[in-house]
Amino acid sequence: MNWIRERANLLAAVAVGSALIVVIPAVAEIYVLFQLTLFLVFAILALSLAWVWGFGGILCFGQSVFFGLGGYTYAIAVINLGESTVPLVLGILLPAGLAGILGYFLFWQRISDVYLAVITLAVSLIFYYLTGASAGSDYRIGTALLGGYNGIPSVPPINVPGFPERVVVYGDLYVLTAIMLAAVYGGLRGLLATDFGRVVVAIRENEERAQLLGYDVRITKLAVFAIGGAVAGLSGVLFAAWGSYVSPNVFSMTFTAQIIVWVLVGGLGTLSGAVIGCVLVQAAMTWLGETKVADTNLVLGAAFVVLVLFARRGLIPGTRSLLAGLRSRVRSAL
Amino acid sequence: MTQAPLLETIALTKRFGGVTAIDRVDFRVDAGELRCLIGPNGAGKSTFFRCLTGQFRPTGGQVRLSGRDITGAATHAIARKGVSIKTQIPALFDGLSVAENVRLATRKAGNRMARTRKTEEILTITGLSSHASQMAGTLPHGQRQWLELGLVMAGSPALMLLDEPTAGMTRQEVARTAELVRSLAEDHTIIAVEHDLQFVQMVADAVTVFHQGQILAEGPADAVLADRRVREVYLGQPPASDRC
Amino acid sequence: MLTRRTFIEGAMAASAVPLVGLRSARASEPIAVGAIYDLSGPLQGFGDNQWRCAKLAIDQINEAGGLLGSQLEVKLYDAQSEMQFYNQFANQLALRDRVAVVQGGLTSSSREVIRPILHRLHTLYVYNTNYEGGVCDRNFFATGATPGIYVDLLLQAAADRWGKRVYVLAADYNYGQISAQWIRKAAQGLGGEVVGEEFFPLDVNQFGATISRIQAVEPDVVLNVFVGPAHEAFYGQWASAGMNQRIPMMSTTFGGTSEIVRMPPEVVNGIMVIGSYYESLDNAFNQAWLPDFRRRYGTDYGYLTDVPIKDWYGWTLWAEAVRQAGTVEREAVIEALETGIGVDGPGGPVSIDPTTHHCFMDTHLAEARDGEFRILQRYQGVAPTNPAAQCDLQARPDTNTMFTPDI
Amino acid sequence: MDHALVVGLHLLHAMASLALVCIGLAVIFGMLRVINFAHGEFLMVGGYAFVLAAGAGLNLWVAMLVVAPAVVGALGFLVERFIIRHLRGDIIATILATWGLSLFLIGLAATVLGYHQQGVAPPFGTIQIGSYSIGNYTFFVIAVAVLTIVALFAWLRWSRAGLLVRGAMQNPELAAALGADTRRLRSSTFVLGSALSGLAGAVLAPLAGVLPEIGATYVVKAFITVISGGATALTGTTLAAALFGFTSQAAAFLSRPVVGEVALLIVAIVLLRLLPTGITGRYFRKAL
Repeated sequence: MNWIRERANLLAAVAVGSALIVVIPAVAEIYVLFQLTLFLVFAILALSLAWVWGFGGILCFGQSVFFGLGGYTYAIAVINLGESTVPLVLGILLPAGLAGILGYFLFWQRISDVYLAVITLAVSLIFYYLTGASAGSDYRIGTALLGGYNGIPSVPPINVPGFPERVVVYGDLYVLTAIMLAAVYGGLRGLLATDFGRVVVAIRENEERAQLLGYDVRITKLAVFAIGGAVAGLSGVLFAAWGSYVSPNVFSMTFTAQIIVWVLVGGLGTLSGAVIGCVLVQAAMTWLGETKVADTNLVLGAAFVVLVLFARRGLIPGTRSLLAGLRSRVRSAL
Repeated sequence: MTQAPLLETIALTKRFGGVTAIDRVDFRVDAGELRCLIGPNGAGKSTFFRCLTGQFRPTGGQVRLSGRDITGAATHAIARKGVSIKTQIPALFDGLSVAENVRLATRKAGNRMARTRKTEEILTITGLSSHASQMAGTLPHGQRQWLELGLVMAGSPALMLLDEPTAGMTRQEVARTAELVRSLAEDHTIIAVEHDLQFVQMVADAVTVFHQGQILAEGPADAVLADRRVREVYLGQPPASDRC
Repeated sequence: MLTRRTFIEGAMAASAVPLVGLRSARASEPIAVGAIYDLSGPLQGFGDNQWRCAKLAIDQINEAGGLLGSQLEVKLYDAQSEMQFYNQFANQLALRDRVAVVQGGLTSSSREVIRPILHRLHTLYVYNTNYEGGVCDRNFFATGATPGIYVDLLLQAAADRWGKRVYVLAADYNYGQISAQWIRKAAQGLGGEVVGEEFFPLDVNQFGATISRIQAVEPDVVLNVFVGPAHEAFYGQWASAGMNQRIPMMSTTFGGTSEIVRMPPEVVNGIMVIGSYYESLDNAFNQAWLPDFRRRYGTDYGYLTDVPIKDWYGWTLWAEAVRQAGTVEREAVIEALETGIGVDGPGGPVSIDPTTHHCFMDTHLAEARDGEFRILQRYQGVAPTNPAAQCDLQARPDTNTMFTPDI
Repeated sequence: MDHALVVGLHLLHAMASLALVCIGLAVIFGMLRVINFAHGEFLMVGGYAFVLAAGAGLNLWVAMLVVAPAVVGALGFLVERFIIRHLRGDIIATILATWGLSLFLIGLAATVLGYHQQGVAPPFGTIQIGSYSIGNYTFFVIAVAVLTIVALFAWLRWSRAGLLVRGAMQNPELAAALGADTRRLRSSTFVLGSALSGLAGAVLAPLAGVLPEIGATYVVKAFITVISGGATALTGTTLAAALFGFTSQAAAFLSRPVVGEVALLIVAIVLLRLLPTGITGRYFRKAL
């Protein structure tokens, strides 16, 4: 029974994955792909928080730090180097490294939930102010002007490694992003199935018991956090490449809260929920921006309140329990 | 000079603000012993345990394991040195299955195969094989106690600390637990905190009585339980076996 | 770098040009045009009136029979004050809606997000906001003023009235930084001096330290280049310390979001500003235009100054160019605009400078007085700044860059 | 000398403003453990209530000290009754719901009130200190902050309701067992916190103006301050507000404003690293 269900889940994941990577780019128009690319970029970011918070139990209010750092690193490096391979790798490694340092700072002193949230939020805002204060020609790294609140415009796109002139844009960028999303999703799933993954979940479930069994909670959390940082960094790189710009807005409170909302809407403690929550919220915002039915804030705000009151645990867990309820009702009726 | 005891505390002290929970306790347990700690609520038994596992950082004094100072070491480091504890209220990974819970405790067993074997072995011993894929959070109380005992066993620890292993169990379950603990004592060193004096009599070689953060009496079970001061301390307390 | 850019542009041109280029304005079929404004989020205060002015221009065109016999059909997007939406919607306008022109955007970052996209996708872009200046791109036209002109005129007016020792308060923002450089240059030119200069992050709203520093320095005049709602807190704190009675205040940005009607007169009276449009202008065009605006939108819109009004000019200028070209095809419209085309409007006549793709326009010195701007002086046909003739799109039409003025 | 005095006053004012911004949150988060992301919007509503009431011709002080707290208190009552209560302390649900509420209130203000509400000028004149002048309103802000904090202390310490609130904070079950209506207690505490936010929003409005998005300027600082304060909400928040207000204003005096903002955040981070349970986690344990 269980075995079948696991197989079914795997099959479903493969089906969704191949639809994303193969079918959609074949049928969708270029501007639709362009828009979907952003959703998928954000979905990767949502996955990073879903992993760090939903599985690692780390309430991080500064996931945008790693996203933004990834974007800035990529932008600065690619403007200087003119070839995107090294910048892409740097854009993943640097955020992971920062997450490592921050993690050492946080986890080696037992800092509890809300305090951790505040510290990560504060770090994010420090980045916001510092990048914001970089207007003017004095602030440059190599040939890249930081640009203050305006950010860095005209960031070159990703290219095929070794071929700076073969750029990955529009449809190609979509496919690349979809593959990355699938890889991150599959990678995190795979990681959760290993003994390391079990320890991660065990720590979330009962930190003290895990310690009493001899697991070093600090180093495990550090690893979780660094992996989350790397994934967020990747998302940031793709974001900068997608929009050809990056600005301090990515470090702002609004953006950082948005990531939390994606994860919560989908349901904390699931990976697929983060992806679905993110795509739904972003699609709703885009739709409101196009149709202007009503003030975006008004509609979205009301929707969140209603969602919480009627599907407390988020959409995916909510749907799951709804389905389970239906199934048992059907079964008992039979 | 004989070999160092497996566990030794020297003037171990723990204060919370103005309250002294553990007051200069000198305590030793030799390898292979099964020792029971008794004493009224608030005597400092659980705090003492928490100082041993590193969950509390002692205010003063020393904890030595096989002669090596482990005072103030991190909990996981002490656990890796072979100290394992069953806590008063079973601490489990509620969102994981019974089998996963046990598997997590088998980190010392070696490779994947060995861990799987060990997991199955423990599930059999604790009689939880049929619940292997059930979520630990959905187990009834008695089985939670057994599962946690299973976690402790799975690590093959040098020293087992059992904090009220029979709390909330039926008479029958207590007898089974006593049997299990006795069989474990054959190749483990065990310190158990217990209120149930019948259980203590069933299993213990020696008993240490805690009172107001200090050791009140220590010695063979029968002798200590017959001690007048010990009876006074317990006076007014209903026998633990009737408490639930 | 060069090879890469040419490649991208080549690739884009190959896919996009035929689609966009083939669009012809057959009669009866509406002409699609694109607008992106911030109609929600922190910039809504700007965006609402920008869109009102834009819509007024479009409606007036349509009511007068449309362009080349066709009605304009505007595709409006609300960017929600978020850069990512500018990116999304600019692509959508060019690739899906295939509009003849895109107008809109407010902040420099939004412009720098849109501009390269539309350049690549060969869709004309008109930007209608005052900004720091320097954009030089054949596909791009700007109706906004740049700070070089404004600060020159303001400091001259200050020198005539109060003196030449100026204290500068600016947003820590490209616009603020570049404005501050212009101010230094202008002060030097007048034989004056910048006696203090402070930059504020966009969300700072505590100015106590600054105000007491100004009190210690006692400048002849304070010139601010504030941006955004948090900085508005300054005026209340300035007045609360009694400074509005002591040291004159000038601003290149005050008024853009109806501050004049939102803030109590006793706080803002006397602030000297500069801009191409104020509701109190008494030219004949405005006498008819403003009532028309109010008839359509009521009186609940706040107060119009030159930021939203430029959107009216932008659309009207483009329409005029289309009429002259006889087509909405991009190349022909650019050429028509480059003839130095001009229109009359509520702020006076405005015409395109073919060299920079910026505008000649009338500029007015005004003073806040009891919920209204009192016009003090008019400067006719002020030319856009173009230091050292950096930008010359007639001589070098392939330029596509943003110059930082060498001040 | 004049300069030192003026600097001192500005420092005091910065501390007082921060304390005002935080005080309502200190009650709602500190005492009820409700993470209210809409806190900034409660301040915003307070500011609008004041400005609209004053604009309608009501006496300035009635509008500021009565109407604004009453309106936001009523808003708080509705929010507690129809949202917070149903979440039963679920932190994650509360974050999402109050975040939604925050967006909703911003959208509502933007739609209904728009961006063109006329503000109110700071009343009172100025006083002259040497070559410096300072608005008397500065003193008023400091006074309101001090009085509010003192009143709240006194209420918690000496009134029966205060005792109940403290009891319920420590142990809700026990308080319920002792006959306290904890549900009503929670509701009225929430209303109190909301009303204080309303008051703060109104008092700060003449200096900060009112706009739908004004809340965003406050909410982050408020959270950082209250949480850094630690377990004992009122003492902790007061101390943290004093420390942070002082740091950021002093840094702004010595350097640029951006340094002030960053200094506040760095002090908060270092503080939480050194005292991982907040200022009052280790010291002032017996305080309120």
